[in-house]
Amino acid sequence: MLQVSDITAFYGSSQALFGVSLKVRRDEVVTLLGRNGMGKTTTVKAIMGLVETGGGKIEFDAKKINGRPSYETARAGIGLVPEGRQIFPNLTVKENILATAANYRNQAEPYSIDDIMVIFPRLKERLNHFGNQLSGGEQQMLAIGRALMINPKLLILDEATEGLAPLVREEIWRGLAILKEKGLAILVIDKHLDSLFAIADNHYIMEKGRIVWEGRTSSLRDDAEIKSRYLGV
Amino acid sequence: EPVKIGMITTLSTKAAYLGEDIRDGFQLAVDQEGGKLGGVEVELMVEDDGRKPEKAKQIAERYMKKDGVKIMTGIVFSNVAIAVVPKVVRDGVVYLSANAGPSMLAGKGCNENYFSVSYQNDNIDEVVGQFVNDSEHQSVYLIAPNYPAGKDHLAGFKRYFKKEISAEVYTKLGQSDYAAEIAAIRAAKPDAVFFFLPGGMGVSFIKQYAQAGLSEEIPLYGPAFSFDERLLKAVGPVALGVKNGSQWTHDLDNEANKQFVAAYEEKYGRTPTLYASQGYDTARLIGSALKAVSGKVDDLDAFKKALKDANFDSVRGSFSFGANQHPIQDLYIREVIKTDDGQYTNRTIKKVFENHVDAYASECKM
Amino acid sequence: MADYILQVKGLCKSFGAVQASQDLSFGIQRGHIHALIGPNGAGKTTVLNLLSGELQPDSGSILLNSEEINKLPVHKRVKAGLGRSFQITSIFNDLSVAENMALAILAGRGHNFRFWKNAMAVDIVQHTLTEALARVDLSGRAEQQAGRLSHGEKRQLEVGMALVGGPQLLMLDEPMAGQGAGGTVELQKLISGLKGTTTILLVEHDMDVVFSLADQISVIVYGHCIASGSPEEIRRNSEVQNAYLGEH
Amino acid sequence: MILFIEQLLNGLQLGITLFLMSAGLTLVFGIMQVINLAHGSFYMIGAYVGATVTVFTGSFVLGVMAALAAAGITGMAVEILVLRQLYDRDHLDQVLATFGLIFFFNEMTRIIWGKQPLFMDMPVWLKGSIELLPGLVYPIYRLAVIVVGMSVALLLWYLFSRTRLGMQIRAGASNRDMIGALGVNIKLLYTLVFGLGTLLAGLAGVMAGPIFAVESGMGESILILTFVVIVIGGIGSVRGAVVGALMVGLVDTLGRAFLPSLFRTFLSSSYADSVGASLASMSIYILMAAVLIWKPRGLFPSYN
Amino acid sequence: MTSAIPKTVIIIAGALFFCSLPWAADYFGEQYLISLFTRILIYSLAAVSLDLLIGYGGLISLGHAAFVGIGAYVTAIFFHHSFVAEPIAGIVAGSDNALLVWPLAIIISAAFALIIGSLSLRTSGMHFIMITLAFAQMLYYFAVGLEKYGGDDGLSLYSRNQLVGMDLNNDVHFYFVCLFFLTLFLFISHRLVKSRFGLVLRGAASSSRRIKALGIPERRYKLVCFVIGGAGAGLAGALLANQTEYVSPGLLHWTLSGELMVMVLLGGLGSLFGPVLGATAYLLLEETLAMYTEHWMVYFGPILIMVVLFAKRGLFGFLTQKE
Ligand SMILES: Nc1ncnc2c1ncn2[C@@H]1O[C@H](COP(=O)(O)OP(=O)(O)OP(=O)(O)O)[C@@H](O)[C@H]1O
Ligand SMILES: Nc1ncnc2c1ncn2[C@@H]1O[C@H](COP(=O)(O)OP(=O)(O)OP(=O)(O)O)[C@@H](O)[C@H]1O
Ligand SMILES: [Mg+2]
Ligand SMILES: [Mg+2]
Repeated sequence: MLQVSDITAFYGSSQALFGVSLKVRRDEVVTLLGRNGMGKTTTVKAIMGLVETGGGKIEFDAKKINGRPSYETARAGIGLVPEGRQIFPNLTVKENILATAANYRNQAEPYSIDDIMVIFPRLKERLNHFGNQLSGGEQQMLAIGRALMINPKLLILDEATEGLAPLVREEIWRGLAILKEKGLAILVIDKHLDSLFAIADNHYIMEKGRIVWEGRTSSLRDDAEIKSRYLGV
Repeated sequence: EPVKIGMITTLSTKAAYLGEDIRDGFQLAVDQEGGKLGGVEVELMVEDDGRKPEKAKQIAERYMKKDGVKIMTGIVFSNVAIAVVPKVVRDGVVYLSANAGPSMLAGKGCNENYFSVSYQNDNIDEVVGQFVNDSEHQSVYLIAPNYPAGKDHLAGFKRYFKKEISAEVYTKLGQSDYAAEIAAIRAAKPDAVFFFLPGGMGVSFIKQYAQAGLSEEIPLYGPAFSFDERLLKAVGPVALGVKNGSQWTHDLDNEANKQFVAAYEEKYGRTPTLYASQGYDTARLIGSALKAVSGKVDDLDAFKKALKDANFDSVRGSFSFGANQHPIQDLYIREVIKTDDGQYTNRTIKKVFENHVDAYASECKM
Repeated sequence: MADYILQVKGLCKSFGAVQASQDLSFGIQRGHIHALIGPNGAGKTTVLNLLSGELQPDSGSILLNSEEINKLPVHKRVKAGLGRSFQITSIFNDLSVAENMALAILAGRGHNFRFWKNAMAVDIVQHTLTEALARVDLSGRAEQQAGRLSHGEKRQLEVGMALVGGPQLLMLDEPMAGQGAGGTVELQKLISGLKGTTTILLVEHDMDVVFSLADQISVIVYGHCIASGSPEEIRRNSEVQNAYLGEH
Repeated sequence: MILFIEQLLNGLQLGITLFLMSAGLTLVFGIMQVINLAHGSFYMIGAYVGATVTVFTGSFVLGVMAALAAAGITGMAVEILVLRQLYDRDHLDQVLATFGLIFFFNEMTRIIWGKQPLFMDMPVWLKGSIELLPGLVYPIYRLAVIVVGMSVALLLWYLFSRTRLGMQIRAGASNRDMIGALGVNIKLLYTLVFGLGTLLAGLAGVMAGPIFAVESGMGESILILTFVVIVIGGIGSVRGAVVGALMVGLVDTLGRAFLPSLFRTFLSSSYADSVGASLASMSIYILMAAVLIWKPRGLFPSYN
Repeated sequence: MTSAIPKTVIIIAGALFFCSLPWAADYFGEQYLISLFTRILIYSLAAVSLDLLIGYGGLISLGHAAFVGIGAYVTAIFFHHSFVAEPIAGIVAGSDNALLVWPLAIIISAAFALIIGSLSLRTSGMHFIMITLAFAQMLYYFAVGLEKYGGDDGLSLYSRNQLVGMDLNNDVHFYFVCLFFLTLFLFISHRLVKSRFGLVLRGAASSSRRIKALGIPERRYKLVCFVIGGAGAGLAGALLANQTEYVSPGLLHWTLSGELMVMVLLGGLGSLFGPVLGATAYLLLEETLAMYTEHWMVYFGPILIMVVLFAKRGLFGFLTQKE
């Protein structure tokens, strides 16, 4: 569904990505792992069209999407939960959810605000609060809810469980499993390896802007050497 | 080597058209002689001061030091003149004012090298003061912006108006909404209103005054500044019938004037304003002096003497310089009319002062 | 009796209809790591904000070293010995990483109305900067503008700046968030190395970290403190399990 | 007493006029968070084009429509050519660029229309006055300005608080990248909204044409006033802009109307005139400083 | 990024240029350049002082002209009173001694900055811009109504101040005095922004939340910065009054504040030397374009826009290729 081939990216004059390639298939959960500052988020931004790619190609549903504005990518069916939440501070919770909600590809059962409230009951009590009045975890919930509301085919979660309480985190992992069942493709960046191993199929590890390892869950779970070399655990 | 004349004037900002007219009037005189004045080749340099005193000063400095200019003119605004003139005349430049005539330069601050070819600012108000004083109106409501020129102009009016001043109101400089002042006028019920609100302030005021339905009830009077032909275009019919004071009108019956008005209309396609007439007169005055000294401006004293003789045909008719080198001239009351072809202009209705001398002449020790 | 560095009594704070703190009372013993846990939006960050002075309590009192600090503004509380990190990263984006750290080092040391000498050349900066950066693994990034760090690197800096100030009571708001799997391990070591010398109030959702570091844990739910005790006690508390821990 | 009521009404009316002028700025500056110093230029463009077309066709309505179109289209062009490149830069870059635009537009109008003010009259059907109270006559045109101003206020309020478009604009102001990544064509949206903002400026300009002088540079005098209005009311709040405008209108009018006579009760008359007039000139700035010292984020801060 | 020029090279080139200008002007017989560049130096001083506020303190002031104006008026009023030999307010004697008047101009501007700053610093961001504007406009209207000192007509000085060992009426002497003060102020500012105070200031501009959490009462630092900026502007005002031998309320008007801000931005925010470049470019462009065409603004405006679009950090940033 998503195919990234050999992309490079720059911030000003410093290069952040040196030829990154990865694939995400339908109803597959793929992770992107690596230490801080290795280029995971940059890869995600490149996919979303938020940083320009120097070379390479990004295809989604067999259509080239790099070089396209980010809104087209989103409409094509990629939903992003960005790192650091980035909810809209000057909109209320309700507005945050509704402002960008859309069913671009006429899905049969689009998400409604009520569905989000079922997933995150906490938000229901805060509907008329401004984004910046929420606790960190509440903001995270909002960011996830907001991404679901555009009814994506591929969901990208960049550290989406940061700051969530253990129970909620479990909830999210369970939720992702269900979404995967429903045919959603998922690309996750997260530090909770054990939880990832439970749901993910494929893993990519990045270092200094390059993919240095890729493989199935089974091979990564047991490879202490790789984990310690690239992830520090 | 042509004689260089440095014109510093206002060609940008809201007041840009004033400078434009002065320049065009001046240029007309030069063009009529084919690039000469008084038979002497001249080079006219023109630069925009943006209505900023320091910028004007900078230009003057360059004219003097870079171009060796000895004759300057063109400044529109009194505050710019006050900033520039004292310095340049000290440095031996002859400055001829084609518009601003601040009292400071007419009285204590007068200078041998400074000539006003236009008027002393108050003249234009004095004539209205005298006219209204002679009329049936018993009380007048005065209105002007809150800055020295505003006060000077009202003082000029009061110098000759001896009846009741119903109120004296100072508004914010650059104000555009006059509803509050107009309501106050309506409540005060004066017999007449005299206002000095130059430029856009006047346009807004006259429009709003008429819209409030007051123009039929309480007549307006003012100096010529709000009634030149280019502003009248913007004010339109609501100014009709308003009487204002001036030293010049395009219908003054003298040869020089007829020729000037026709030539100006021909060249620029618009009726000249009093600023244009001042620019033209300034050029012609310079021409007369250049002729007298055969273009030798290096002999400054001779040149100044020739200027002082004012041996030229002013478009105003009689024109001579007083002791303070400001004009001694006739002053008129005019009325705004609409011509047959739909233009708004002024018509002279009365000569109020003959050979009028300004009030500051006696303070000048030269 | 235990030696409390900080005592909180009857602290209340509400935002309109939201009661973020309801009659909270607890004490932190000198030298302990005291963890504050609870569901999202329970009011943990609010407690830190009340302690640090960013928010004013509706009622209740805060005693630092047995002195009331309720009325003090933020900066005076810092002088009195409080230091903190933020859950929502709050570094100096326009400054370089080294300058961020230098500022944190200098802040607590004498006044800063010194107009002449280059700040980076001050002795204390020269002595401690390198180590302070190394501690949070940012040595290679010293000259980078902080706003251009990756998210995780920003988090490292955020915590690093709080650590360097040398407060009596250090309040860390989710220091592990964004640190990455390996970073979490490192930071955990770092904090445990501070044990005994610095008192720490730790807000954290990573339960492995909390249970291995904390001497004392308080659990907040809907602004109430529902339990307080040793890690073992808390782990066994069924109310806590239901409200927060789940199967943990 | 009638005079006082009339001055009160004048104050309200000036306030609404100011609101009309601030409306576009509320949109662009308050809500999109774009600092557009050239806002006054669009006000001027509205007035110039409106005046020209009104005189040429003899129809005020056509004049208004032409003014709206001219201001809106120029606005969108400016957005696309200049401002669009500057959103993710320092806010102050917008100051420099739009400052340059002021120079350009002011001189362009002088080149195209000449240096003198332009004529613009009101339509016959809005001429004249009506008697609101015995002894209190009021120009119809000014009442029309009040009506238009109120309608614009309602429209804006509805747009921002009640529509998704409003949410998206506000969201774009706080985080452009994110709103784009969520499927909103923020570039287009901003171009359109900026155009709407300048169109409203044009509307204010053409409405002002018959009462004020239509001249090059007319935008700058009004620009500062409208900034004052928005800041008093609280940046980003339509309600705030309305309240701010009314306060400024009232304080300015009542200050001009009554301060000098107030001072005359205990100062010599000429001194009172000048002190009173000076204070009246300063009154709105004093008001703004006082409001900000009391409420540092304006009367109705949009969020905290 | 091949065309990047090291910062020091630009600064040394600039210094050489300004030092040799009077001789060069003399050599080419263009003496008027000396007074033009004197003006440029003075505006540079004012712009650098504003850069201290905007570029380092994050204090976007749209009322900076107020302090220029105050410095100028103090100078002019003292001069006026010594000229007409009448004590100020019947108490203090006037003076035309630079050593007395200029420090006074600085102190009084700084005092006003202290008052205005302490009130304005309650606000931040856009509101700070507007409240500083408000105070400056109040002073502007005050000056317009100041009949005793000419109101809107302004006040002429008729001569420059007296400075021992110098003849300020000599343009070259005066030029070097201005160059000296600009250099001094640049040097002081340069030390200042690198110092602990400067670091705190920049920190406060970047995140006021964090600076407080580090135990630093940010407002005091910002206030001191505001006062230093005000003092610099006051000095510029005193020099400007001498240069033009004239002061008027125009010096306090928001348009001058705006122009100063544009000079800072044009040169490059937060670079100290940038504003010098900005002021030079701005005034030179204004001067030369106007010599060629009456419609100079039609070119001037788009040039400013081009600079914004193509030079990311102003002219200085463009030359040094600083990102
Ligand atoms: N400024 C504010 N205005 C209104 N409500 C607020 C404000 N700050 C916090 N709240 C509310 O108070 C509650 C407690 O927030 P707090 O940030 O303390 O939670 P928390 O325990 O830190 O949660 P998390 O683990 O998600 O960070 C939340 O429901 C939040 O929405
Ligand atoms: N806006 C920016 N400007 C310049 N450099 C940047 C910017 N954002 C990120 N970088 C740099 O690019 C590199 C990759 O950053 P990226 O955010 O992709 O890392 P990451 O793998 O997501 O890390 P983390 O786990 O910390 O989020 C880092 O070295 C970072 O410093
Ligand atoms: Mg990342
Ligand atoms: Mg929290």
